[in-house]
Amino acid sequence: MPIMTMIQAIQSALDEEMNRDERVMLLGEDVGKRGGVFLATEGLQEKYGPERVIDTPLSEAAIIGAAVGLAAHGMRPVAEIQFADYVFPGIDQLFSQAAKLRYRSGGQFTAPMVVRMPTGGGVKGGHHHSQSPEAHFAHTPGLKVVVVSTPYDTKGLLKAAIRDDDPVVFMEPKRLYRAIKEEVPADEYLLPIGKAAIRRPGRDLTLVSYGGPMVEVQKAAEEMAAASIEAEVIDLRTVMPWDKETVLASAAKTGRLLVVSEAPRTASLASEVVATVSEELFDQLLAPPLRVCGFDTPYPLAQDKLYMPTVTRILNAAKRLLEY
Amino acid sequence: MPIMTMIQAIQSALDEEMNRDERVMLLGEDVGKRGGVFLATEGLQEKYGPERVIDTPLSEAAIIGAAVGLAAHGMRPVAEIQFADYVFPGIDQLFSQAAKLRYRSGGQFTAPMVVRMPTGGGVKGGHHHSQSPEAHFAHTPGLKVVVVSTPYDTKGLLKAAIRDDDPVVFMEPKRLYRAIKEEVPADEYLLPIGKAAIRRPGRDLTLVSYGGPMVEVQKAAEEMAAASIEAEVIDLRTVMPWDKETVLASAAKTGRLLVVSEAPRTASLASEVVATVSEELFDQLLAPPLRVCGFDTPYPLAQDKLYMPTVTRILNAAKRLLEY
Amino acid sequence: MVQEKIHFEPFSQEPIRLIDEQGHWVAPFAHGLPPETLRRFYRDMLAARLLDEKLVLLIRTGKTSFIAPHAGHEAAQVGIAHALQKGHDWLFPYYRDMGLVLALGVPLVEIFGQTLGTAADPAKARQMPSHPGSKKLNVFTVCSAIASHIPPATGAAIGMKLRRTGQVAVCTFGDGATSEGDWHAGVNFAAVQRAPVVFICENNRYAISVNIRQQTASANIAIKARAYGIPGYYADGLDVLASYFVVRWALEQARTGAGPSLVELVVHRFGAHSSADDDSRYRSREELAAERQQDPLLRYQRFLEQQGLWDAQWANELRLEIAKELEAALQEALKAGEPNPLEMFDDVYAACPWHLEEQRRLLAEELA
Amino acid sequence: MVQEKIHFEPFSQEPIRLIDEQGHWVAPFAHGLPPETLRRFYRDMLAARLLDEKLVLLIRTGKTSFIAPHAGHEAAQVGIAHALQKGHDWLFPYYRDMGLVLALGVPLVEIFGQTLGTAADPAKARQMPSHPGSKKLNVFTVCSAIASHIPPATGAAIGMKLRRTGQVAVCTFGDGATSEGDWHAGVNFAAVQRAPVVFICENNRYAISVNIRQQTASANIAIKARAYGIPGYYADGLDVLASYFVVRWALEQARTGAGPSLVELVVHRFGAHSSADDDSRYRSREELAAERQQDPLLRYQRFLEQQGLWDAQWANELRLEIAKELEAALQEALKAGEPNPLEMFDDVYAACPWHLEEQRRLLAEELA
Ligand SMILES: Cc1ncc(C[n+]2csc(CCOP(=O)(O)OP(=O)(O)O)c2C)c(N)n1
Ligand SMILES: Cc1ncc(C[n+]2csc(CCOP(=O)(O)OP(=O)(O)O)c2C)c(N)n1
Ligand SMILES: [Mg+2]
Ligand SMILES: [Mg+2]
Repeated sequence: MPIMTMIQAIQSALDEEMNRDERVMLLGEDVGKRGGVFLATEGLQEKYGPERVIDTPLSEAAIIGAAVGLAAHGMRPVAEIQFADYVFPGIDQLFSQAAKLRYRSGGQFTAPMVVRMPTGGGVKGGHHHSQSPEAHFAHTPGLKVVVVSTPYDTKGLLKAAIRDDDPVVFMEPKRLYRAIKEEVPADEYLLPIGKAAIRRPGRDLTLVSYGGPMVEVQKAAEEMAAASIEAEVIDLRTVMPWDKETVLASAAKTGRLLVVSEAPRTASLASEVVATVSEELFDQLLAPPLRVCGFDTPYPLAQDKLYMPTVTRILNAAKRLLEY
Repeated sequence: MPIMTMIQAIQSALDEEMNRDERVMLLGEDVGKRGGVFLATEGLQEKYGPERVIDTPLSEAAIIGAAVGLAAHGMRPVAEIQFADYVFPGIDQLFSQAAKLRYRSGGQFTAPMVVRMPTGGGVKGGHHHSQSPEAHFAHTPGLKVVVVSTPYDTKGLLKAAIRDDDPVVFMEPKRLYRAIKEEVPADEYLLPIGKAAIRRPGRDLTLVSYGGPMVEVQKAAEEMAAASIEAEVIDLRTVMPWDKETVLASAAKTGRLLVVSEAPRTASLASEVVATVSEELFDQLLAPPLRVCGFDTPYPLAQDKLYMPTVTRILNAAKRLLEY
Repeated sequence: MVQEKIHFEPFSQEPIRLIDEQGHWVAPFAHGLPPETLRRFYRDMLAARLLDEKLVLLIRTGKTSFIAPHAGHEAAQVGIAHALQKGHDWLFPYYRDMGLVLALGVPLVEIFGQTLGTAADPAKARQMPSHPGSKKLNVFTVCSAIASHIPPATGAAIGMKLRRTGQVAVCTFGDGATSEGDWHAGVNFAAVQRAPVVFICENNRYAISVNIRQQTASANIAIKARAYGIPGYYADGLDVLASYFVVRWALEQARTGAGPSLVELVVHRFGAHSSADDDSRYRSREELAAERQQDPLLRYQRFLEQQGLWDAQWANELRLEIAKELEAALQEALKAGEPNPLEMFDDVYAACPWHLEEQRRLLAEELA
Repeated sequence: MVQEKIHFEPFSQEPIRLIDEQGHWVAPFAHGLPPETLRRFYRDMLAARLLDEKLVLLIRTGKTSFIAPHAGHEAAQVGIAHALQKGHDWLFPYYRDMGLVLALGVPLVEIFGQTLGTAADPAKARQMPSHPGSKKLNVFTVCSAIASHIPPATGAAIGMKLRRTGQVAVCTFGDGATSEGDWHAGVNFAAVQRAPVVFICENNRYAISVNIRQQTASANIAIKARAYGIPGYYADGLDVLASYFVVRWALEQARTGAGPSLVELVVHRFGAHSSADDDSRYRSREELAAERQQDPLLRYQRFLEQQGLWDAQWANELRLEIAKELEAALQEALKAGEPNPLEMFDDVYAACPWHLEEQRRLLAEELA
């Protein structure tokens, strides 16, 4: 099996899907000749031509909005937003058009499209190349939201997203683009949207996370394991709809829940998971469910690493849970 | 003391502040000659002239963005977004410019501005005249977010928002614009941003809400009182920063928490309050903290009333809490 | 052949007009349209007007919650409807286009179903009145957010070009819409892609209360096309044949690969902005009265009279016939009854996820 | 008087040029500038170029994480800087404007502080390099989000008009920025308000890899002004005096109440888009080599030579002097050291709310 980075997994998924289905096409800033600023679409315009891989003008509204029209008309567009931070000039297209098209038309029109975007911090990107806006999408009915953390998942979930009949926001933690290499099948496989992965079984506490911080969460779990504390590590992978069943089963078993996310804490996905588990497992929790999140500040360049959940911060919170 | 509706309280606050401070000015769609589609700014252009009350072109980005520049240059603009649903075409101005200006400039530039918007459902507005987007704002560091529910609060908080040195999103539940009349001082008073109000003291359970659903929450509390159940009713009034102290004190006392909001449930303010209280009052809660929220669907016209938390739904949840 | 002669130059100083106020044909070419077609235009304009009156009545009697009157826009809307290939081309309309979607063939019962929010609305009564849509007729369901349908129209047109379907996307909007960023983004992208889309502004010179002079400092709307390197046609939207021929020309150009264009049809808004508006607050009754003198139906009636195609009896019969159709459709729409509240959870996604199942159950219990 | 003769017509077919490639003055008026001023322009252009080279070096040696080279834009940027009233007018720059903010007087130590993310950055090292700002000099801190500063520039200009301050807002951006919706929204609003703002496009014909032909189908950028009813000036941005005089003209017009204008300065981008870019992927080395022949410094040097204002020795001394200043400022910026991590929680709001206090404590514990 070939060894791939996340970027290669994206390329591979896009290539396979474009090859399989003529309706699949790409559009975004610099996705064509340049192959994207992270090279996720490298070589695809050469292979599939400038009609199926469109270098768009500099407008996220044009990109997302055109994808809605393309999808409604029968294509399967994959739009790229150059950085998740830049989705906001186009977010009305995502919220008012893409998310609500099926609903407002009573199912007559649909927008089967994918909006890919590099997300998260850790690359010295400052305010506008570091944000994690997934809560905005998850709070908006009509969108599905995937946040990947491994090359293998990336390929299987991106292919599934492209075939999904609903608009899917597909978030790729940019600091993981080339950080992890693993075996990824060269041939066809799909992973289900909405299913979490248990990255590590454990009985002492449950660590729920997704995307970029999975790295720190797994490091923290390893450190705990060295001290004979067995954390069960869950990677949500999809945050809307998130896999409540898997999370509840684990938290019911361990009685201790820590949710880790690098987005600002207030009204975040982490808040959602904690709120839900508190409501549903009230009697089975042995300690208060906790969150370790990004701080409620804009993303500061100077504190690029400290802003995100550190292994220390995760371990400190786990300790609080275990010693409760 | 004069009796005022919420609309009159807004007019009165704007008039007093414009009178007091030359820097205060208004801009938005139809705010001038027409006095706003809800007449919140009626008569103000006549009184203060078209330079201080600007009928803008149809662009929320122009409105919010110009307010940022006006504020940075020394004015105190109050921008009106005609419906909260229409903030999205201008949200990048709010998120990238207004919210982050102080931070990105290290405190050199600031954006002391208010963005007023009618919010919430219940007026047969369908998809785009019914939404409650406060979670998006609260999740964005740098913004303060007020959601009012009474004429008295409206005047005092709007005046405070105008004098605040940070950008404040000021949300007015449109179905309350003319639904409630109460005594509102004709003269100057300010209410602090960030402070909740205890609308009704009680010892059996804590009901936390804000904005539109305060009406249903108070009705539910009255019904409960008729059955000798004393609910403590808290109106957050400000959702960022929200008044944790008041909520924790009440929930610690009653041991039972129900948070009510008409925004979609996932990753909402209600999730935030429940998550925080679960973390901080784990041992003091007698029952799982619950949420009653808007459904995670686009806002449907046909189910205009059912979409929002009904008194029945609130009572059912309260019953679950009490019988736990 | 007539076709060969019909051709328009962009960026005229004065609006293109083919019929003058007195009903004279003032074009340098023959219209070449058969009498049935000319009379059909009249019928559709009359139906549009009577629909508008019926909607106003539904508001007055409290039977519906909202309307956006289209009286004054009929010539423009009927001209557009006939210029496109029904059911083949796509229409991306806005909320004031009830006359347009009617002329395009959206069944009256669906229109009233949507207006009344009954189960006769194919879109399940989820949006406010004045938000029609029809998959069958390629009418993209209206979205309230002004100008948000411009980039989707561009996208559909790119798809048409890519798949060589020979279709054109027609996208309508008001003058206010041209100020939105998404309008700019969508038109610009279409121009770069030479996508087959015709952008049509129904310029009634008001966006609710905001006069066009506060909306833009440009001389007119058509000239904005210069920013995108595409032709802009400035035409009299009170003249149904000017509307028809100019839009048809723009569609032909788009269909044969010449790319998008912007058409401005100058119209009047005879009513208030909507049933929630009181326009006496911002426009004088004199201005309005003067505009009402320029009724597009009257102008076209004069034209038909001069062609020997109009008489009072025919018009009266038409009027009665249409009135009957309207009433019948209204009753049918009413009969369909209220939609099932639990439908609220359908169509958020293709399949209902767990959290919506939970919420559906919660509501079902409450309603039980 | 010279002033009386200097006047530009908008919407020229060819870019306005005052100095030709050989350095000849080709304008129909005398420039009337004293030798010190002419030499000052050269100094500022040279300083801009040397700053660019220094920044490239900081990247090569891993001392900073990002730069957006401005080589090729110097004439335009220096022209702009001298056309506005420093410290009185406001500048709303974008990330490629380091030469402009330097010429405007932003201290080098602040520039390097920002570049290196040290405590010498008055903005506390919160943003990427190439994001300068200065309250003192009315330089609105750069925001990465393209075109997001256009509506704020309009707003500030409306404020200037309202308070009759006699100021003008100058807002710069690239060609790609003109496609964003916010660009359109901001320019349109300014035009309606006749606000004193000059919008300046530094058109280098690339937005990262996207060529201007994929960005817009309009003949040039200046013509987009027609959409807003304001003048659009199309000028050669490799010609420092064309840039200076055209921008000065636009500022005068704005200052005296004639409203906003759009100025297009056509420049080259000699470097890659940024230090994160590899432009050989999308533009040929031949194209680039041909552009490099048209170095704005060289053209201006030829002009000065013809005026008897340039000699190699003077230029060398200048070069050394500037290099010393650069190095001294760099060292000073380095000496300032790292900012305190707990500053992360400052400036989110005027006062720190409870949740940020909590988070600050959490981080303090972790760092302790
Ligand atoms: C994004 C957005 N902002 C504001 C509104 C509120 N609104 C509804 S109609 C309207 C005026 C539209 O005017 P115009 O485009 O000229 O169309 P007309 O109604 O005149 O036909 C406004 C401001 C909206 N629907 N969408
Ligand atoms: C809203 C937004 N979208 C995308 C980007 C990513 N991006 C940074 S620079 C750039 C190209 C800008 O080109 P142009 O405006 O021509 O300026 P230039 O860099 O050529 O000077 C892009 C797409 C961004 N910064 N902001
Ligand atoms: Mg209009
Ligand atoms: Mg450029």
